[in-house]
Order: sequence, then C-alpha cells, then structure tokens
Amino acid sequence: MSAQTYGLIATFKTAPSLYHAAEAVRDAGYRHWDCITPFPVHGLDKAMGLRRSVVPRISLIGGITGFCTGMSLIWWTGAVDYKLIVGGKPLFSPMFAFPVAYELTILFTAFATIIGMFVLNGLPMHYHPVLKYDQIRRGMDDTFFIVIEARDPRFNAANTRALLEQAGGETITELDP
Amino acid sequence: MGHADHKAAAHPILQEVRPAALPRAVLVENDRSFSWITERICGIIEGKTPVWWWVCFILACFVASFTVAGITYLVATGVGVWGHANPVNWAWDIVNFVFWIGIGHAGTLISAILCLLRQKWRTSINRAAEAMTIFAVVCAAIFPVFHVGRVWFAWYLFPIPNSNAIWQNFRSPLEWDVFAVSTYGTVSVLFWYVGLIPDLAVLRDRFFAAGNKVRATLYGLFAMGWRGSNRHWSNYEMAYLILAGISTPLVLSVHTIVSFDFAVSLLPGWHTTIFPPYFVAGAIFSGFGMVLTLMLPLRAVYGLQDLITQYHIDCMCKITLATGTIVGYAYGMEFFIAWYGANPYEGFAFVNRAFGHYAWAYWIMISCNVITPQFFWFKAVRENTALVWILSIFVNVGMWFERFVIIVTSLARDFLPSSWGYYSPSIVEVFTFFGTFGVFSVLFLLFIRFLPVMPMAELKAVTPQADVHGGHAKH
Amino acid sequence: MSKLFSKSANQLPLQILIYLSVVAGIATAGVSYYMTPKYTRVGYAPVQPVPFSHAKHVQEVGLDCRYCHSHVDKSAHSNVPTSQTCMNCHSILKTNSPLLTPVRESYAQGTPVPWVWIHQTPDYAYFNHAAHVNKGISCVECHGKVNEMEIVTHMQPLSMAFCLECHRDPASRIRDPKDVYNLDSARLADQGEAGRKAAEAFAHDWKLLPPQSCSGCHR
Amino acid sequence: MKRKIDHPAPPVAEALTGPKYWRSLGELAGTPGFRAQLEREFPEGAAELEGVDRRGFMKLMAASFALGGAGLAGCRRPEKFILPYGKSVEGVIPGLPSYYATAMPLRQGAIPLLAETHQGRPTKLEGNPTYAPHGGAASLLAQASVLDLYDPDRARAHTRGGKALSATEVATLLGEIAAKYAATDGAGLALLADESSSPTRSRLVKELRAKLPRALWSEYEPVTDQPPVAAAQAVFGQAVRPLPDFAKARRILSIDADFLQAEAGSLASARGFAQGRRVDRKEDPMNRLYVVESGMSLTGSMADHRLRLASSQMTAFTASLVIAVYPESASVLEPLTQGVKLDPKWIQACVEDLQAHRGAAVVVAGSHLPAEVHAMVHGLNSILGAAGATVSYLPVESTPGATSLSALAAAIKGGVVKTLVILGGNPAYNAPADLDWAALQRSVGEVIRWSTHLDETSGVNAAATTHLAAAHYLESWGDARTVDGTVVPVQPMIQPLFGGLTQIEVLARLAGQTEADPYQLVASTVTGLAGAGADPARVMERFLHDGVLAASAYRPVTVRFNASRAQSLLTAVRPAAAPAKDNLEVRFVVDPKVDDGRFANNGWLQECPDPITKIAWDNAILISPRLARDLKIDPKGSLIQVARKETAEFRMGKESARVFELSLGGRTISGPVHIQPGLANYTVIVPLGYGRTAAGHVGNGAGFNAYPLRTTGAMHVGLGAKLRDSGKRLLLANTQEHWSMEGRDIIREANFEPAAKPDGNSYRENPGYVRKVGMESHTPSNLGAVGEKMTPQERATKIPRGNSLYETPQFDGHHQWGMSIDLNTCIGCNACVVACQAENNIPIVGKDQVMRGREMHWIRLDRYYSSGTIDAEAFGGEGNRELPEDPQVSLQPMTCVHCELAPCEVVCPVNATVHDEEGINTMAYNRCIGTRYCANNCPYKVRRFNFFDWNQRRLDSLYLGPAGDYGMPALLQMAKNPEVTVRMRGVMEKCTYCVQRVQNGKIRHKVKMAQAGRPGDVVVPDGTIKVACEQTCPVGAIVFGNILDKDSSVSRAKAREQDYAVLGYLNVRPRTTYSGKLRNPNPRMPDFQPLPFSRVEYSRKNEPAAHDDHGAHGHGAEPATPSHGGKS
Repeated sequence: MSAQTYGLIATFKTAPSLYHAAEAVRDAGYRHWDCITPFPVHGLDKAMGLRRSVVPRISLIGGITGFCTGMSLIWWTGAVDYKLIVGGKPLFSPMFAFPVAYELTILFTAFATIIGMFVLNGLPMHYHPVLKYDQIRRGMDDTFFIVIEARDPRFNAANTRALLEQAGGETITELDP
Repeated sequence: MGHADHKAAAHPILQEVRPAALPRAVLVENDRSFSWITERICGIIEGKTPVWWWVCFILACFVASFTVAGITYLVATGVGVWGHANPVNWAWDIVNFVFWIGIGHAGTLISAILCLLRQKWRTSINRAAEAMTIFAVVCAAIFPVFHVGRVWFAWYLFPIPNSNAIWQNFRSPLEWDVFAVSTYGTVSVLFWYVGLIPDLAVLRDRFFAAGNKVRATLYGLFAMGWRGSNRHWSNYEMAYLILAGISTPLVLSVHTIVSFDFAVSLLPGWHTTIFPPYFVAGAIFSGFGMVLTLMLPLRAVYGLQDLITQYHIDCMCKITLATGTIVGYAYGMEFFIAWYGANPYEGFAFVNRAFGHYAWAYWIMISCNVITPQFFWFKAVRENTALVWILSIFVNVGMWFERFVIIVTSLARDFLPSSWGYYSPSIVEVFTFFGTFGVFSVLFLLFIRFLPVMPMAELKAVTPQADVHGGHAKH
Repeated sequence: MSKLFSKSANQLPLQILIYLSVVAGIATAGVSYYMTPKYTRVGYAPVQPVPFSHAKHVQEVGLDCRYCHSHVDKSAHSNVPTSQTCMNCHSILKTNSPLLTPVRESYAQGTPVPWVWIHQTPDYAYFNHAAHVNKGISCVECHGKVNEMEIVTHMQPLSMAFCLECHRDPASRIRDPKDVYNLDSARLADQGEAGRKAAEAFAHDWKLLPPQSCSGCHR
Repeated sequence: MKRKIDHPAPPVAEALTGPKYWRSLGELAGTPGFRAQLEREFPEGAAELEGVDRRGFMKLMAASFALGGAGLAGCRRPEKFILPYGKSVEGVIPGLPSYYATAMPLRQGAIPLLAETHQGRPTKLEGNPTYAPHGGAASLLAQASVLDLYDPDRARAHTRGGKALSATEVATLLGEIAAKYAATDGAGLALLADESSSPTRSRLVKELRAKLPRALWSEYEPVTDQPPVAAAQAVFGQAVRPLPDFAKARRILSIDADFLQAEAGSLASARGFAQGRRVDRKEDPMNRLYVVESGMSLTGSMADHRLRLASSQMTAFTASLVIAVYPESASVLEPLTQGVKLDPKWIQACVEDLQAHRGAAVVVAGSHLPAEVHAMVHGLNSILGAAGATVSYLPVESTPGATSLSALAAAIKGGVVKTLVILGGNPAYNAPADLDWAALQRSVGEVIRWSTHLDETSGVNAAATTHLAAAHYLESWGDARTVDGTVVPVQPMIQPLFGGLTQIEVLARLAGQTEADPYQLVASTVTGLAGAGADPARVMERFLHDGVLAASAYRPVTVRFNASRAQSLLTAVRPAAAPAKDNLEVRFVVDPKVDDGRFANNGWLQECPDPITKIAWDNAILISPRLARDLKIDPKGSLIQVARKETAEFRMGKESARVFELSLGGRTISGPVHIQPGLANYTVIVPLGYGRTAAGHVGNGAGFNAYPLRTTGAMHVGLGAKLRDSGKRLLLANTQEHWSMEGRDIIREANFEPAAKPDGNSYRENPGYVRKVGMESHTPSNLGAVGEKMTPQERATKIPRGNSLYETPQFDGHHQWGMSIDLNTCIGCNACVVACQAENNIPIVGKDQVMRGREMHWIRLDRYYSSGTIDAEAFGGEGNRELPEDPQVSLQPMTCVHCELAPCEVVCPVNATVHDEEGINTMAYNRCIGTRYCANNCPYKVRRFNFFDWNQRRLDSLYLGPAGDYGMPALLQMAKNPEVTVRMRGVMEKCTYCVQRVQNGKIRHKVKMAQAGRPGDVVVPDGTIKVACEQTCPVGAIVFGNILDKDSSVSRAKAREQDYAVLGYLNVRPRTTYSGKLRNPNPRMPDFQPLPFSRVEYSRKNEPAAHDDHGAHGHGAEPATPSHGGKS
C-alpha cells in the first residue's frame, strides 16, 4: 500500500492548530513532510524544525559576481581593450565604474536570489501529488494541511494517521502518487 | 508580512518577557475571514468585465495612440519635430522621463522600504504600487529611448562586442542611467512577479475549479506549480526579503543616478551636490502623489474600503507631507548654496529660475510642491478623500514642473548670454507626453482586470487570525 | 482536484530553458558570424566587366602595382587605371580580344569602364593609401595576395576592428619599405629575431604612431 | 567555407556607361524624374562631368545614403562601381585637390583667390597669398561665392521669348546686332552694364565705342563704395581716388565710413588696420580709431571713440573739424555748421590727437557722403600730412563717355533706343524709384539681357527679351583689378555648367568680332599690359600661376590741395535741418551679406547672421532706442528684470518685430523694425538688397525691398521720413537673443594706455590684466602648483593634475594642436563663419529653423553691448531696464575650444566624442546616437545637432518627414567637400579644428619626408596647416598650430600676457584661448572712460565690497559712472 501512496494529508482549520500539529510531527521525528498554508504562517518554520534558508548565500554569490562583472567590464573595455582619452578622465577609476558595478550587483543578486529560490524549492513543478488533492484549492485560500510523505522512513500508514489525528488533523486522506 | 515578527518571536528573551502588545492599527477592517479576502480580490478578476472598464480601456487606448503616433512621426522625421533647439537640447523628453521614473519610485518604496521597516500597512497597496512602478518605468523608458537622434543605433548603449571594436563610455551618467533603469525595470518586474506567484496559484485553482481550463493553464504556467508548501514559503520569504533588501538601495540609486545626469554636468543649476537626496525625496513625494491619485478611485470603484483603510490614506498623506517638506527645504537650500558659493553664474541661474523668463514654471512648482502638502498637517484634510485626491494631483503637476524648471531654465540661460534662448514645446511633444498617461492606464487597467490587485497571501498574514499564538496580537 | 498539468509538464520548463538557450546561442553565433564584415565582405569576388587577371599581369607580365594603380604613394586613393593605361599595351597586344571590348570602347568614347568596387570602406571612413604605403605597410596587408588572384577577392574584413589591430601594433605588420609592393615578401616581424629587431627599430626611427582615436579616420 | 559567393551577372555595359552613370545615384535612390532634371541641369555641360572620380564623389554621401535597387547583388551588400576616366587627365590625381589662381570681380575691387578643385569641381575658395595686401585672406562674399556657381536657380539656357537658343544661335544673333548697328554707327543701340574693373572689358568697350560711336554706354551701380571722383577733381584738379594705408596710420578718424566692410578694398583696409591694432607686447604701439557715424557699423564697433551723428550732419561735423585744424577756414565753413550741435571739446581733443600724429593720422569719409565732405577730408589729410604718407592717390581709369543711368533713361524716354543690351546688374530691381525703370525697359523694342539668373530685370516683358545665360566667374575667363589696380586673372575652374557666356564674349561679339574666345581676349589685354618686351606665352603662364600681374598696380600720383577751388565748392552748401522724431533721416546701407541684392540667392549668406543685428534671412528697419521710446515701442521687459532688458520682443524665443511703414518723399515701404543700440537718435538705417522677387528659391521673399524708397536725389541719405505702425508683426530669425554680457568675464577688456591719473587698470600698466578678472582671479590655480611651473609645452602633453581628484592620461601625439583668437583685432566680419561652412559641408537650415535656434554654424560671432549701467542688485532692477543708446561693442568668435578636460566627452554614453592623441576633441558622427547630452554640457554652446536631415530634405518640407522628397540635388552635391563627411540627421557636430586639413597636412608631410629619406621627420612645420577660419581671416585674428613647438605662431600668440581662457574657472582647459580686447581711448576726450564698460559692468555685478581684498589687482576699483545713460 505504501508503495502506491504518496502520503497522508490532514486538514487543519486554523493556523494555531496547524502550528501545534507541526510541532507534534516534528517531535515525532519525521523528515519528509510538509505544511500547506495559504500564507506564510509566522513561526511555522521553527515548529517544523526547518533551518534558515540558504537563499542568502546564493544571493551573495550573485552580488559579488555582479560587482566584479561591472568593475572588470569597465576596466577591460576602457583601460585594456580600447584606451580612449575621454574628457581627461583616467582610463579606469573605480569611482566612475561604481554606479554601473553597483547596479550590476543588484541585478545579479536579484537573478541569483530568484533562481536560487526556484532551484531550492524545486520549482517550477506543475505536476505534484499534493496538487491533485481535491481540497487543495482551500489550501490556497483559508485551510491548512500537513502532508507526510510515504517515503519517510518513519512513515507507517496507521501510526502516521494516528499522529495526525492526535494532533487535531481532520479528513485525513491518502494521496495518490 | 511575516518574517519580521517571526524573527522577533524567535528571540528567546522576547518570548520570555512577552512584552505587552501595543494597540495596533487595524489593517483589515471588520474582522474579515481569509476566504472573504480571497473572494473579494479574486472576485474582481472572475467577475464579468464591467462596462466602465471597457469605457476606460478604450479611452486609454485612444490616449495611448497619441504616444504611438507622436513617436512614429518623431522617428520618421527627426527630433526637430519637438521643440528642442540650442541651447535647450533636453526638455520635455527628459522631464517626462524623470517624472515617470519618480512616480515609479513610490511603488518600490512601498513594497521594499516599508517591508524592511516592517510597516505592515503597506500590504494592501503594495501590489498596485509595484504595478504602478513597472508601468511608470515603461512610460519613462519611452522618452530616453526615443529622444535620441538615431534610435536605430540605440543598441550602441549596450556593451555588445562588435566589429567596430568600440565600447561605451562608462564615465557618462547617461550610461549609468542605462544600467540603472534597466536594472530597476528588471528587478521591479521580478519582485512583482515573485509576489504574485502564490496569488497566481490561487487563481489557477479557482479557475480550474470553475472549469475555465484555459485561464487556469495560463495562471498555472506562471504560478510555477506553487502549492503552498511551507518549505517553499521558507525560501520564498527569504528571497522576498532579499529582493526587498536590494530593491531599497536600488530605488535610492536609480534616482540618485538620474540626478547625476544633472549633478555631474557643469551647468549652473544642474551642477549641485544636493541633487541625489533631493531627487530621491522628490521621487517619493511624486510617487505617493501618484499612488493616492490611482488608489483612491480604485478603492471607491471596487469597494475596497476595508482593505485600503483610512489609516493607509493617513500614512500616505503624512509621507507626502514629509517628503514635500524635504523638497521645499531643498529648494531653499539651492538658493543658499548658490549664494554661499559666490559663483555669479550659479547665482544667476537661481535668481533667473525664480524671476526670469520661466518664473511662472517656478512658482507653479513652489505652490504645488511646497504649499500643497502643507494641508496634510490637518487631520480633517487627510480624512477628506476627495480633497486628498485633488491635492495628490497638484503634487503630480508640481513634480512635473520641478523637473521642467531644473532642466529647461538651467539650459535656457547658461554661461554665455549670447547663446541664451527660450524653449517652448511643439504640439508633438505635448501629445506624446499626454499619450503616456494612456499607455500607463492601458497597462494599469489590464492589471486590475487580470491580476490580483492586492497580495492575498500577505493580507491574510496580517489578519489577527493568522497569528499562531492566538490572542496576544489581538487588540 | 484533478490534474491540470500532467506529469510530463514537469519536464517542460527545463525543456523550454534548454531550447531557448540553444536558440539564443545559435542566434548569437549566427549574427556574429554572418552579419559581421568577416563574412559580409571577405570572399566578395564579383564578376568584372573585363576578366582582368592580376595573377597574369603581375606574375607573367611582371607589372608593378603602381603601373596601373598610379599615385597610390601620393594620393589618398589608389587609382583604378584609366582605359588609356590598359591601352598602352593593348593597343599592341591582343588588339582584337573580345574580352577587351569594354576597354576599347571606353578608350574610344571616353566613357568609364564600370569596375565593380570591391574594397570599399564606408563613406565616413577616410583611408589614405599614401600614408600607409610610404610607412612600410604593404598592399598585401589589406588586399591579400592580389598577385596570385585570377579574380580579385576581398580578403580581409576591413572593419574598424581590423584597422585597429594593426594601429595598435604596427611593428608586427610593417615591411621593409622596398618590399611594400612585393606581395610575396614577408613582414619584418616574421623574419626571425633580426627581423623583429629591425621592425622595432623601424617603428622607433620612423616614429610610427598610428592614430587610434576617431580623428585618424573619421572627419 | 563562406568563400563561395554567387556572382551577380556582370553589369550591362550600355546601362552603366556614360555620363549618366556617375550621376545615377539619384536614379538608384529612386528619385522620380531624375533624368529629366539631369537634362535640365546639364544640357550641354554634361560632357566635362564625365568620369568625375566616383570614389571622391562617394565621399560626399552621408553614412545614410544607402544605395539600393539596381545595383543590389544578393543580400550581402549593394554593388557599387568604380568609374575611372576613360582617358587620363593630365595633372589630375584622383584623391588630391588641385589649386588654381582666380579672382572674384566685385565693382572696382576684385579679390584674388585660390580655388580648390576636386577632379574639376571647385569646392572652396581661399585668398591668394601672392597678393600681399590681402595676405591670403578672403572676404565673406568671396567665401560664399562658390555656392553661387552651383545655384540650381541659375538660368540654364539662353532663351528668347521662353525658347532655348543654342550657342551658335546666340553667336549669330549677336553678330546680326553688331552688323545692324555698324550700319548706323551704333545709333539706336544702348548698353547698360554694372561697374567692372576688368581691363579687357575696358578695352572692348573702347573698341565698341570706336566702332559704334553713337551707341550709348552707361554704367550703373546702386551703391557706391568709393569716394566720388568729383571731389578730388574739384580740389586737386585731377581725377584721383584716395587709397588709405591703415597699417601706417596711428590715428584714424572715420567720418561715416565703414572702411572695414562696406567700402571698396575693405579686405586690405581691415588687414592694415589690424596691423596697427595688434598688440603682442606692452611696448607695441596701438592705433586709435575715432568714428563718427549715424549707423552702427563694424568699423563703429571697433571705435575707441564713437560719436553718433546723423549722416546729413557729417558736412557740419567735417566743417567744424576743418575749422579746428585750420581756423582760417572759419569764414567759409562757419555757415556749414549752422544749427548743428556738436561738442566742441570732442572735436578739439580729437583734432589735437590727430595733429599730434602728423603724418601718421588719416581721415576717411564714407563714399555715400556728398562731394563737399570729401573735399574737406582731402584738405584735412593734406594738412595732417597724410597725403603721400597714410593716403596715396591713385589715378582713376573710367570708361570714357560712360553715361549715367539717368541719361540712359532720358534717352529711352526720348525714343532713341531701339536695342537695349543689359549686361549684368539688375536695374528693374535696384534702379532709383523715380526712374520707373520697368516701364522704360518695356518701352524698348528689343532687349538683350545677359545675366546669371532670370531675375527681376529679365522678367520685365520676358516674352520679348532675349536672355543670355551668364557664366559664373568660376566658369569664366576674364581679368580684373584689385582696389590698388593690380591686374588679376579670372580663371575658369569648370566648363560652364549651363553653357553660360562671359561678358567680354558678348561685348566682343557686339563689337563685331566673330571669333570671340574669352581666353584670347584676356591674353591679348594682359600681354598688352605687360608691355611689348615680354614673351606673351610666358607672361600668361606667370599671370595664371601667380594670380597677379606683376607691377600692374596703379602708380600713386602726387596731388596738391587747392583751397580756393575747394572754397568754391563749399560756399554753395547749406546745412540740412536736424533730423527729429517727425523728420527722420533715412540712411540706405549696403548689406554686408547680400550686398546690393546680387547675392540674395546664396543660402550661406542668407543664413549668416548680420554681424551687428544678428538677424539672418531678413533685413530690418533699424531705429535707435531713443526713437523706439518716442514711438512707444521699446519692449516692456518683465516685472523683476534679472537680466538686462532685450532690445527686441521675443515670443517663444523668436523675435517678434513690429512692421512699420516708412515713407519718404511720398513713397512708402514697409518692413520690420529692429531696435539697434548705437544709432544716431533720429536716423533710420535701411539695408538694401532684400525683398527680391525673382532671385530664386533662397532669396525670394527674404526681407523687404528698400529700393522703392530711393530716388535719384536721395540715393544714400534722405531726410523727412516718417514711420507709421502697421499693426502687423513679423517674426525675425535673430541668432542672439541677449545682447549683454551681464557683467560676466567672457570678453576681458582693458584700456590700452593709463588714464591721466594712473590706476593700474590699463594694459600698459598691467599687461596680464586678464588674470585679474573673473573667477580664476580669486580661486586657486586649476593647474596646481606643479602645473603652474610647467612650460606651456609640458602642460599640453602632461595635463597637470592640479587640484583634481584624478590623474589625467597624457597626450602622446607628435603635435598638440591649439588656437589663439585675438579679440583685439577681430572685426566681426563673419568671413570665418562662411569659410567654415564651405569647408565643412555645413548645411543651411532656413529661416524657420534659425528662428527656433537650430542654425548649424560651427563658428559664430558673439556680439555684446555694454553700457556700464547694469544693475548690481541680485534680483535685478531698474538699471537692467535701460536700453543702451551708445554702447561699446565687444565681438567674440566662438567655436569649439577643444577643452583638454572636455565636459562634452565625459557625458557621451557611446564614446562618440573623445580626444585624439593630439589634443583635438573629435566627433565621430557614425558613432553618435544623438542624445544631445554633450551639447547641454558644453559651457560654450558650440555643438550643433542635426534635428532634421538638412542635407537630404528640402528645407520647406522638413516637417513632412518621409512624405517629402529625399535626396540632395546633384548640383548641390558638387559643392560639397569630399574630405568631410556629410552628416545625417540625429547626429551632433561641431568644430573639428578642420581635422581633414590637419590629417591631410600631416600625411602630405610624412609622405614627403618618407620619400625624401627623412622618415623620422614627422612634425609638420608651422604654417603648413591652416584651418579654414584662420586662412580666410582678413585680420589674422585666428592662429592655429602646434603648441608643442614653442616657436610656432600659435605658441607665440598664446604667450601674450593678455591670453586667457574663456570660462577658465571651469577647469576645462580649452586649447583655444583668447587674447583680451584692448580699447585705446584718449584721456583728453570728454567721453573718455577710465575702464571699458564691460569691466565697469563686471565690477558692478560682482559686488565690489566682496572684492576689496583684490583691489590691488585692479578689478575692484570703483567704476566711474558713465557720462551718459544712467538710471532714468
């Protein structure tokens, strides 16, 4: 059975109930599980035991790349490839190169951040078992879910369902893979 | 927005101390439920297209056609169809550019700076404000692109390797502008889009449920398969925070660089170091003016009084007042610096601004930008929506004239009196500018018709029932 | 809720991304290959009104470049010879060749022979032949080995980048002044260590300072 | 590989050969009717255009000129062709210009020229340096005359009653007339011609009159530019004419004489005047110029003392002067001065100064003044010892028996004229109104008219007139004399484009010669003049090569002033009533640009602003500020007058002039009124030469015609005129809106000599006075301590950092170019403006665009007035409301100054304007995208933007865009300099220091040196490269050269202590610097000013209190309140 199922999904009506249920699932030691919320619920990361996102590191790499790109582009074009005397200004100076390097820093940071976010989230993923759940529309609207995946080593259809029920989950359903 | 409180909540000491909650302003009135918010906002998109929308849309298209016609004529014939001439080589083109860019700034400001400053009241207006930013940047970009003499060579502005082996001049503020404005446009679109993803997912599912597969697919494609996973929210929130974080210096840098177009030159009246803060303040000022001008009618038409509350209007009026006063201070400071600098050329530029050929423009600017916002000191004014709306239009007019005064009066009478001149616009530029309001309106109308005008996820996050700790945030 | 997107839709974004990258890559490569002078100019070998063979006239007859392209060392232009120049010999040789009809007619009527223009710089670029051939730059640098060509072919891109290559490093391109019109000669810099030294000395003694800014070529 | 190409089919030879081919650009561009136009343009002259080098021709084309259509080979690129000559042309090297000596004939004084031709196309004219008095200078008119050659409005064929005549038919026709009138001894034949200095014409006229003694020969010029011979005849008993030598004169008094521009020989005069004016070191002497005039001429603008006086009162003034010099004459002259108020102190001090410089003083009087004034001036010059020293007297060679126009008119009225031959001139347009010339001409049975255009005169009864197309002088063989009598050749540069005839050819045929070859006609005159001994072939060769005939100048004659004969002339004269508000004096002046109207169809001249009024494309009725106030039409100004009030009303930047009706003696004209400071209060100045109706596309409708107001009795000055407002307005294209320097340090002036009480402000006391004026005088040096210590040569290459944030890259070129402009000698003649236009293919833009401020001139003349009454209050005030009645004028040629730290370059986003290795601020048109940022950031506002496709679009349909015609007429293409890119729309342009001349000069020198075995000798010797403005400058005010060479003339000019950089405080370090202007007022004169007005204004404006600590430097001195003006 567990081979045929993606996992279990439980419904929670309010944010606090979800929060406490998440704490319970976390404490039960599950790793492959998730909360589905219509908006980012404060504190839920901690309740789920999630670590701080690594997006900032990717952003930092992007930013540094952007800055270096800007500076080296301006240095190479102006002071190496084609040395033109423009208004008596030096061939290269970090001062006049700064605005462009600065803008490129931001641009590259933005790209890195978004790409990083997508990659970390595994998006775009238009097909997903959770999305097939017929109540998922409510999950985008006003209802909260907890999904525990079958591939979790601790997953056991009965125990897991019991855990969710205990935590206050309603309408606990198995998801097709 | 959640991350801020989340961090505060995470702090152990705060958790223990549990400080007494200050009474908070009501951001969503009448204690609305989550689904009320969803219904209300998605309803705008799902409902039948109202007649007024069609009327406005056709009117906007008509107005936009003026820009299209004006630009077509310009490109086919030459920049001479505008009123430019020596010594005024920049006029309405750059005035309009700076004007639109300035308007755009409020959008980024509301979404990014207020986000960083944990001003939760921004949530109801930030989506529309960001849209406004993007559309304003589109309108702004029209002018610098088409004001050049040979627009078909505008690609020379980008560092593309070519067989002429020549590169750009990165000392030019105009080249900085190219990077600043294109970065600004790109980042604004990305920021806006990232904010839209969860809402697009809502629309995807709702349209699917309603059986409209085509629109569900379209929204679905752009929703990228968003499923509300909290693991996603975690990265998403962080990315959104970073985007807000970089948008803030970006928005400041963009208008700083736009002001460099003038500050870096040596023209009296342009050559002044106070331009960057002065321009940024002016941009915020004009941007909030425009936000008010747009949001107040929208609020009335769609009955969003519970989402855009009197508190929001009050906040925006106060910001307008503050920035307007900064701008007024800058006007005064310019005169002081000119006098204190004891440079006769500089001194004359400012005296001439106030009392020369273009004094009328200067005094329009002063009355609209310095005097108008002072009405916002009065609570009665701030609470009178109609009056706020009218004053916001004055602010828009005043800020347009500010750019006109800076650009045209300085150029018209510079160093050598022999080359002094007078600029007056041709009908072509007047219509081209007029048309950009149509361009903006077309885009904005499309936006309110097809995209959620408010960020549902964010709105829900600021409702009392979103708090996982139950009562303590309840007032 | 049933499926809006099928499982295969998950591959779609990646596929689109790859597809776009490939298209963009091809477009970039195509533009930089097909739309630059290296392609649009190099290899141009139009049919001329008279099938004049440089190879024959230089290698068999032994004509110097300057016999026909007179004043190349004085003028900005390297003159294309008048029909009279052709007729100097062809009034005696091959007087009845049908191939030479345009030349004879031109000479008789004073009308020009419409030679197709091959090595053509843009109107805003002012190339001066005299300035180059008198400074050790051989014809071959820009025109290739015309002495071996049956049909004159455009050999170098003659783009601004091409000009700059040499203007930035003239010493590597110069020839001994006596070899300028000898298209089979080698550049000084290609003649071993002694040649390289000679090239350096040449550049120094002749105070070679080819312009690298606009005014050198654009007026 | 990519090598394989589909070869296009070989071009069909027939389709491509022939003259059609090189001109077929238009066809390829798809201009409809191009062929037809071609036939019209080159009906006969096509042959010599064959084989014009196509590559040179192609250089004309702007980057935009895309060749499509017929020649397109596949999609690679359009096919173009090289079209060599069929037969080699001797002496022509395609790609190298040839220079030939010629001369531009103009009334009595020709201008010797060198014409630059490119494969048979003359494109540029320069003065012939062999003719020493001009020293290689050419005038404004000479510079522009090359465009007349290519005027598309020229008569394109000989016609009779509208039908074309062939050259043979014309010869037959003229032969028939000759034969017909030979039978009557010429009775019934009358000839009317304009003046000419041509010895050949003079010879032919003599021949003609010998053959046809009863034929009438009359000469008419609407304006005179030489003193009347009658006066000299009266006082000397000899027909002589004075030729002043201004170079020798230390004191000059000009009585209403604009000898720097309007008078004959102005080029030589200006050059001589500048020689006496130029001050390189403080030891150098400087001449002093007194001017008494009614108008505001260029000469007046140079005056050290200027007295405004009505022209009709010049007699009284001259008489007073003579009395002061020679009191014995009082009895005779006193009556002449009756009723005229003159300041006796002014006259006394002036006379004392002139007398103190006996033998080095000269008095000149305007040609338009009556004979009695000239008689008195002759007397004055005799007394002052000027005769033989600063004035020589040349014999006058006039055509014997030439009658006046009035006499001819009488003859026509009398019905004796059966055939009238009108050679040149334009009497229907410019004859005195009382003659009613058009009616007279219509009454003559047969009229034969020879002229370049089908003008007003040709249009009178056109159906019955035979019109002979005249050749332009650049298409003609001829000869002429310069003002000193030197014979110069007129040599054709090109076969007549429209088969035109020369005047001498027509005359020779009328005189019965059947083989009238103009070359032979000239050759026989010249060899005749050269004397019997000389080898004729050698004489002609020399003559044509040098461009002058050696020792052919008139020999000065010695004259003796006969006082009693003068007395008899003067006793009859009575002073005229003083002009007043309701009795205005009208003074007709020759226009500096269109002359008497003959150059009206020249776009370069029309677009060139008047040197004083700065109005282009129009003339205007000039009135004084006083009269304007009386008429209540002086501009209102604004509530708070932050800058000085304009002299004209500007609406949206365009001068909106009131149209007034000016009536004189029952005749009325109407024209726009322009307030001109410096005029005599009640004198109205009316420039002639405008309002043409049949000049051509350019000249028609420009300005108003003033000739209908002129009568035989009042040709130059008329009294009793009235002005009446018509209520209408006319927009004028004024290129300079603001007239005041606003107390800025732009033109730095000082008095030459100290005042009676020395105050350290004069040049002699402080030659470096320019450094005590302006922002730099009290700010740290821009060069820094290190830079200050450098030599100018080091500064040019190392570019000292000064106090800058940045270290600047060094310039490593072999030369460093620089320019110096001497404001002290510049007379503002505008020759540089048009010379630059011709050299650099600068388009004209038309009146409408000039009004908008889009004129394209790379060099302009800024003209400022100063009156010392500027208001010092920060927010303006009363002093700014006053229009100066008697201003000082300061002129400044302004062009790109090639800043070393150029602000324009920094702001260009695409590197379209950068510096080259030799210090030139270059402009790469093909890189420019047209952001116009550079123009905004140029403090000198010298950059010009191509708002439209000026070259390819018709000026009257610029706003139609693609709906209008595209392409430049082939004829105008021929006028373009192949060495300079023709700019397309959307690009910026500006002075390039004639980079084409610089580059070609360098290449020519390097090639020469390499071929001479001195390849390392790459530095061009000083003087080899001359830029266009420098080369034509009559006063040598502009010097260009290599500043690395410390002995070059430019280095020496820049070493003058009064050398300064305009707006130097900006630290842009211009390569073009200016030498300060000096004024040389006489401290004993009542109107002496201890400081030039511009300096007074500078001090007033820059708060004397704040500058007290710099008082020692001289600019802080409290200025004297000007003696006139003041706050009213």
